[in-house]
Amino acid sequence: MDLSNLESLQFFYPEFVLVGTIVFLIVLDLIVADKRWLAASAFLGCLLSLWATFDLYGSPEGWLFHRMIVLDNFSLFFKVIPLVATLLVIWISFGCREIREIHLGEYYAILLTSSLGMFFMASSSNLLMAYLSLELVSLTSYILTGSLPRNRRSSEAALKYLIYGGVASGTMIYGMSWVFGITGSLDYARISEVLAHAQVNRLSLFIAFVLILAGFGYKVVFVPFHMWSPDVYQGAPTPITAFLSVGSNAAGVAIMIRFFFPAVSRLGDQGNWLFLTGVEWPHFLLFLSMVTMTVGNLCALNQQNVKRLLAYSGIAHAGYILMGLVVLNNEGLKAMLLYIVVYLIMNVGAFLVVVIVANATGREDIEGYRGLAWRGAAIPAVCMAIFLFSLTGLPPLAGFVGKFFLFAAAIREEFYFLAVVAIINSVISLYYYAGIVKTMFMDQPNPADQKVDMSANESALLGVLSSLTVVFGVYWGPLVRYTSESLRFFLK
Amino acid sequence: MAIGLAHYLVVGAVLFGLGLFTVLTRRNAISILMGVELILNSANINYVAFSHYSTGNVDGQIYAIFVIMLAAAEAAIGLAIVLAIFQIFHTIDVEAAETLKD
Amino acid sequence: MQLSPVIFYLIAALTVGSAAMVAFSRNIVYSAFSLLGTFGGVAGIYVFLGADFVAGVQVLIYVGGILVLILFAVMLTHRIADVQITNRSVGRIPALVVIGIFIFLLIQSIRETPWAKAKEIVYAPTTTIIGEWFLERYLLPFELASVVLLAALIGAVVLARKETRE
Amino acid sequence: MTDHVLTYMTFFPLAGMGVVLLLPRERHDLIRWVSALFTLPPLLLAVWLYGHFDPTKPGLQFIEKFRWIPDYNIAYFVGVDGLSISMVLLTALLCFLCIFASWGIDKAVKGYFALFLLLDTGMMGVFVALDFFLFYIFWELMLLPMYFLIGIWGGPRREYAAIKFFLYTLLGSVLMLLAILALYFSSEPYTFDMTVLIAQNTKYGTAALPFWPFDRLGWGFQHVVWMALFIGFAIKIPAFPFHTWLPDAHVEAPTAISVILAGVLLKMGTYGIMRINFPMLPAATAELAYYFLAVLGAWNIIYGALCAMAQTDFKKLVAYSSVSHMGYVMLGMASFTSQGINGAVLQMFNHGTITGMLFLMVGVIYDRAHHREVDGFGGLAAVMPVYTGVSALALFASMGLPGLSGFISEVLVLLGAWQKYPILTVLGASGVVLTAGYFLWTIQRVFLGPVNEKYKTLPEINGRELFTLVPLGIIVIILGVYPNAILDLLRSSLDELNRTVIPYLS
Amino acid sequence: MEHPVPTDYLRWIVLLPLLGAATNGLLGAGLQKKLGKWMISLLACAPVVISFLLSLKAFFDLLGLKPEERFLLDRVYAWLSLGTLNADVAFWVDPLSAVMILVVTGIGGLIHIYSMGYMHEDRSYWRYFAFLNLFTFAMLLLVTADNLLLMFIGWEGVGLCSYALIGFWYQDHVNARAGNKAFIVNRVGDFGFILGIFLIFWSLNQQGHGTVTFREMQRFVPLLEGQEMWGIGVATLATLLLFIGATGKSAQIPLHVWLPDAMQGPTPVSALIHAATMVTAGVYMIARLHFLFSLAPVTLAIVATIGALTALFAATIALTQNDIKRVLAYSTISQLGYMFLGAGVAAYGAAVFHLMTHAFFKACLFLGSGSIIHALGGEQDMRKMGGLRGHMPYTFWTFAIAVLAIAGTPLTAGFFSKDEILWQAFSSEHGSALLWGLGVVVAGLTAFYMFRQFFLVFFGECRADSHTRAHLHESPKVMTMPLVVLAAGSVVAGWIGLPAAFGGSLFAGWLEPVFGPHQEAHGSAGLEISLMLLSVAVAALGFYLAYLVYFRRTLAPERFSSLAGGLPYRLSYNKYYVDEIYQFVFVEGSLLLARIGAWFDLHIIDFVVDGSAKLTAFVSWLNGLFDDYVVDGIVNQVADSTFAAGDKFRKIQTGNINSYLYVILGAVVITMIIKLRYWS
Repeated sequence: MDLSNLESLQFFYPEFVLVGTIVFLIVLDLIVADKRWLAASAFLGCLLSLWATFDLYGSPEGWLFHRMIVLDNFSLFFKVIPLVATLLVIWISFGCREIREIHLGEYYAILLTSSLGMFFMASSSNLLMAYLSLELVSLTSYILTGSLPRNRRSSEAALKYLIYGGVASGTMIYGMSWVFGITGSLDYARISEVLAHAQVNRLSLFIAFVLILAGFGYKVVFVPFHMWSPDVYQGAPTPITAFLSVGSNAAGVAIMIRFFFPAVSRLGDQGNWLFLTGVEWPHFLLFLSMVTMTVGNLCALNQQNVKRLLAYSGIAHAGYILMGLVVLNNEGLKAMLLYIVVYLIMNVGAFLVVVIVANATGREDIEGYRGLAWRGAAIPAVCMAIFLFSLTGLPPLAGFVGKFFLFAAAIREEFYFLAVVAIINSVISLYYYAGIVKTMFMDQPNPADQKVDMSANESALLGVLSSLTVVFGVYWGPLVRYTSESLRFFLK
Repeated sequence: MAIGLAHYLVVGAVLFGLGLFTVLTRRNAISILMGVELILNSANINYVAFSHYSTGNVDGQIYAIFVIMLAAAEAAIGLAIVLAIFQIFHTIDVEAAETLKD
Repeated sequence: MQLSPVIFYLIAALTVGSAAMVAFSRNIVYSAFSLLGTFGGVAGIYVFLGADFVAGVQVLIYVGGILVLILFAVMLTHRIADVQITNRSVGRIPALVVIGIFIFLLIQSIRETPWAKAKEIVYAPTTTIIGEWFLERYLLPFELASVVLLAALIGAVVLARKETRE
Repeated sequence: MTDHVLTYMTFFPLAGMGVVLLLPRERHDLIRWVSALFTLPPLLLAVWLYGHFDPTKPGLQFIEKFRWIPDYNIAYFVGVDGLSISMVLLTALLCFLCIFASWGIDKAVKGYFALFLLLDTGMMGVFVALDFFLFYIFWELMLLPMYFLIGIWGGPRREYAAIKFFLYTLLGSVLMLLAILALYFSSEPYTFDMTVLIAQNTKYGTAALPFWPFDRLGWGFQHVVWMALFIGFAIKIPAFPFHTWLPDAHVEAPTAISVILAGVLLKMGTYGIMRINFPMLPAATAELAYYFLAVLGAWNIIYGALCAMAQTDFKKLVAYSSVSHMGYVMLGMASFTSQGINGAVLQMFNHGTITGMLFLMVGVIYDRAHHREVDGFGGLAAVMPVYTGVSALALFASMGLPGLSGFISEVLVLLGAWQKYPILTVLGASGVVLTAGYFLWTIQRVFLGPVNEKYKTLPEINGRELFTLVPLGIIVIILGVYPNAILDLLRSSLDELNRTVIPYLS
Repeated sequence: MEHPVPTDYLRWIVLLPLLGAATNGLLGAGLQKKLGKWMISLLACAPVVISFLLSLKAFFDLLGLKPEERFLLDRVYAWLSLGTLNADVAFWVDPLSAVMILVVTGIGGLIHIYSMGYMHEDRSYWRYFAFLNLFTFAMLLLVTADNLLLMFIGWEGVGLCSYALIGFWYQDHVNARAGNKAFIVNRVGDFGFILGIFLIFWSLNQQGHGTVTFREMQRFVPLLEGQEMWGIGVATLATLLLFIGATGKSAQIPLHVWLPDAMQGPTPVSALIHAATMVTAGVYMIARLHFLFSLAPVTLAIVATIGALTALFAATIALTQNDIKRVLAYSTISQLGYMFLGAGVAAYGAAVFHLMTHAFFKACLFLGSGSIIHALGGEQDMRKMGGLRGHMPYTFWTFAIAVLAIAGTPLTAGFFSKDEILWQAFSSEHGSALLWGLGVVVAGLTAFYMFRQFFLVFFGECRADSHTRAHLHESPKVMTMPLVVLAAGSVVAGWIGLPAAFGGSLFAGWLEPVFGPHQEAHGSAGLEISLMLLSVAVAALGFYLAYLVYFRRTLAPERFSSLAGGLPYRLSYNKYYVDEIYQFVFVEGSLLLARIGAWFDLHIIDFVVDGSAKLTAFVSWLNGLFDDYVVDGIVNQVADSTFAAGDKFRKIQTGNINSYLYVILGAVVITMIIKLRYWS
């Protein structure tokens, strides 16, 4: 199916809903005084869009808008993820003290725009669309990061983010230009065709891929394109940190999978992907994956700020996610998608606790969590422990399931060394995650430490996220089924 | 010697290299942004050149136009951030504002 | 239509020379102004490549917009009163070596790569076709770009707005 | 009811955890009694199981199997054979008694008992799980409560001990996970079902892998998997040199948790090796058992005993004695004789009860004197005669005194091991002398000699403490006199297990 | 041997004392408080007495059978059955164990009764009797067990009770330490014993007859001939290992060190455990497994040699000791050496005979000394005694008889049994004149030190302090009556084992079904009598010397002690420094090893573990350092070149993009170079 502009509109309503909400928010901001309406309508808009997205399941696969974007289960999956992330972030923002200082109309509008950009990142089937959507996400991210008024930390983070982003995307489009030059087309399907049949120079293609990886790697946050993330995670308002850590990460993974698999490789008979011989980007990624998880974990060990620590842990998790890419088969990709889902749940959960603590005490350093469980915040502390242990990958928590599938994929393709490195990293990661848990439970609170309490909506969300973390750890059949369903690419 | 695709690409490559060099050596944020602009321009030269020599259609040119446009948007936001920091500089004690330390 | 290689080399030299100035100048204001030469040179190259519309856009946006913004930023963040405005660089020599090798490798592979070849190379005004494609094939990116710009607009306001609530 | 007896046993404590969480936090006694109430049914069921288990059949009994995640052939699959039923009994008993040993906990009582019950479920699950995935889930499920139980309610260096325990065991278990996955992908069709994996045990390659260091060692796929599993289990046992978490964890943990650690958790290592390594990887087992089970076992015996001898902390001493005693289990199972392997499992059971007693007994004086320095006491026999009597029983049982349970298992192990490894048996048997040495020396320093003036008024052991110790003491005596009470359960299952490996012994 | 007579009362012989022990152990403290000590006594003594009566019944039951069928078996239940291993809880009585149970319950019973008097003042009266009963149980188990493993239970059980009773007055560290020593040394022996069991079992198993039951072993043991392990014959190796066990239990060189220290226990305990019963377990075991030892002539030679040497060695030590019980302790070791000498020359009957007679007179001696100590208020140093003859007539006379017996005075029990052993040592095919010679020398020494003791204690001036002297008294009836019985036994018991020259031995005949027909000696009756006279003469010489030195005091003891510069005296007095050497080598050695092990654990293994953690942390720290100093540091050092005027904006920096870009670029460049070479 290859639809023209007007025909495409019938499969485009999730985006429409979102754009409509954005515009509505901007207008609403001017009208209403009670800003709670903004949050409510943003939430409702996302919900509608989510409903619309699910409504699209079952519709025929194909290209939309003259082969600019693709409609398939994979792209739908990566619409759901940012939408869910946005919903959660709106919910978290609602009670967050930091966010109250921001102009909420613009805040929600930009947040939703970012989400919109992520939609296109997953579905773009054209180098131009890929670049454009990536930039849209980047720009909105800079804005969101810097949105705390009169906050030097936030602004500095935004500037840093912008500079890294600029370099990364510049490098990426230079690489893309070479791909364009080699294949003569911006269209993924055409690129794939040319690469499969024509004689191409492996070296230049390899250079191009590496340069493009800079752009993707900056979104997925893997080494060595990760340097922005600790500062940005720390500087950004916490809900935005949560959003970036899961949404932009997921979108980066999506665009990467879309580019490296349907556009560059060919699907073999057994669900394994055949890449061009001589262009060893999987080897390159294998190396990057190991380095990323190691660097992320090692750096996280010394962190004193929880957000910063979670940033480094996010880098490590990006490394784990890359494992799925390296093994070059659908099992690996499926594991990646699954990991993204569980990572979304547990990481947002962890940030929610950070917000709760910061709301009460204004502190984000680990010392601020001292004896949290004994300061009237036993439930957040327990939930935090659940999230952190889930991030470590302990059963019966969701994080384990994610890691399990990644390891399974690696073992199946006999990447034992990679698996062992990942395992050692898991063990190292336990150390700093457990460090927080230790502080929360085993240290006695100082008399000066404030009591921590939370609002009803926060506890509701906390309850949902932590129980999902546990439930998916025990019963993940449907989740896996959903991700396997989502792994259907439209290939011509 | 006739001017061909390779010439343009070489100009692009040198520009790219200089952009990277700027990014690499500069410590100053705005200087780095300039380096980024160089990189973007080098990519644009490539696109337009490929558009001319390799595809014969305007795909590449359109790409270049989008790049230019996004560069503008990015520059605008960059300036806004710099301005924001500038404001803080004037209104808040610098020592107190020095929060982003690791 | 065959343009003189001499003109090409001149323009290329202008582009690269100004870019080198951007990269090497010790004064940030010089660097900023040198960008003008690069942007102009690149516009000239576009003309050489028969991309008249792009060249126009380049001049309008880059020279007219971005460069001004950058200069603005430079000026804002440096007291004009400071005579000695420095723009120090670090580690030039190793950077030069690495970048040199890198450029060499890029050129090497440029020469070895069998780039795609167009059926024929035409020099014709492109504005019409670009306009058509914007509304046909590239409608979605075009619309998306408007969203980007909207976001950038709002963002710039959000970021730079002076707080009134106090 | 009887169809799902294992499920009830496993999840009753979990339900108890739910109930405990719902109770108001100040009602300490209520929480304690509810916890006791929820650990009692597993014990009763275990006794019922003991009565209804047919020991003449070697296979699995009381099987329950449900599809859990069918896409990956993961099932909820539980059952017991002779090997596991003894461990189930031990777990149920110790958990019940340890609730009473935890009566003195007064910090965050609710959390303590909730975690304890969770731990109970995890342990029970490990012993009944027959699906590899399920097994792993339960295996790891124990880690978290254990971490908190040591880390929150432990002694002064609890944090260090807890994290050390956690890191060690996690390292082991993730290696195990790799091995599990490797086995999963070697099966046809892919399955985690242990019985199927065992049935296919001839399929796992033994030809040396073509790269260093395996080409040098002549290790094939099976050996590597064996090793990965072994490290995971060896850390739990704990086998030298993976044992150093144990003294720390045991010393810092509260009494009841030390009992659980030594009584149940350590058994999981050896249980895992017998349940998984032996039947699933028989060729590798046959080849590697000498180095990694027999030699290491004998070394454990002597090394643990020597380390114990040098300790001045009573609890640490007992902890090292565990290292020593688990060495017998390893040595016994490496013998592949009926005596050795049965003796090994019996030793697991006996060590559970005896070390349980020892830790409980250390807990009793620690509660009174608030220290555990062996040299800090003296003459307690005159002050606390009943306590001394019970302690002496435990210590002598641990020494392997004939007539008590420890003797039977140690003799069986050594007897079994003699046939294959006479020299190692001689070394192992010399551990008996060392054990006598350090325990007697301890008795002398703690209980005998002139009464320490400081402790002249130490109250005698109370009824609750006696209630935790006496059942174990009775078991220790009964099994010394009539070991068939357990051996009957084991015999046919273990002989069957033995038969899977014996053909591969060269 | 093939068809045991099933019975069901043998178990009670063994279990009754256990019952007594259990009752007293669990309830004794309360009973003693509520009902008084008589209840404890009753509960403790009655089972032993009943056991004795049942033993008599068993004895007469055996008598009623034909000699070759004299074999009662009481199988209780299957104890251990795994693979080919089958060990039941089963008790048997054959002529050999019949002798043993009679000795154990008989003498044990007397000592129980004696203890009622001796321990009457003790607070832990109940505990004492509980242990004493438990000991009786363990000893009975040892002698009636029908298999090696069950025997091992008794074997270790007596060790345990010995430990508990030696350290009975545990509040004194010396006693506790002595108990420990006894236990650990016994453990060393047990270690050999259990290994011996393993070896026998597996060797028989290899022949298809893995068993630990005595009667089956006896049937299949010949199969072991020719089997080897580590280049040694299995029978030899197994018996050597078993013999290690025997040396431990029976205090033979080199494991004799515990016995003298064991004298720290109450004196009746010394009499029962460390003279009459437990220490003879080694002899009993060898006799029990005579069929196996007979297969191993090398072991027999070693047994005989060790026995003879121990006899000599202990006797020389006994010469110089001053503690009344220590002299007896060394004398016990020495006498046990005799028994081993007998066993070592395959004269098992003679060994057992000596075991029995020795039980009588040594028990009598110990109880006598107990009576003395009791009278002197706990004084044990013979230098502070003397002249007790008048004060304690019963004790004096019974002690005198026992001394005569142990010294080998003709017609006493000791004379017959000792001479039987000496004769066998001379005439048996395993014996030699040298062994005999050693035995004779020891006989002389024995006479000397026993009479030395006798004279020191009972004659001369009383050297005790006045207070003690004022309280001197004869012991109560409950203590003296057992002495009388034992003294009578010390004379009479020998008459059942008359030498062949005087008409042949009833005792040997009784044991014939066990040990096979009595070996005909190589020498003639005349030779036997002349050797006998010779040994009597040597003993008389010993007596005479003691008489001169300690009675007539015409010969100063210094004449002896200063011989050869006093070295022999000092060696003897200090027990050849064996304790010190053991302490240094074994105790300190293993403590050192232990400390090394613990140190290794704490510093090496944990160092590696913590080290790897630290290494990780260090790498992480380096990583951070790289970020903080190398990257940001470069940045901060050029802080003045920021985009704001002055240095106010020094933090607005791009941070570390540069270094990482270097890394990326470097990596890319290197990869590309590799790839270029690869293609060109």
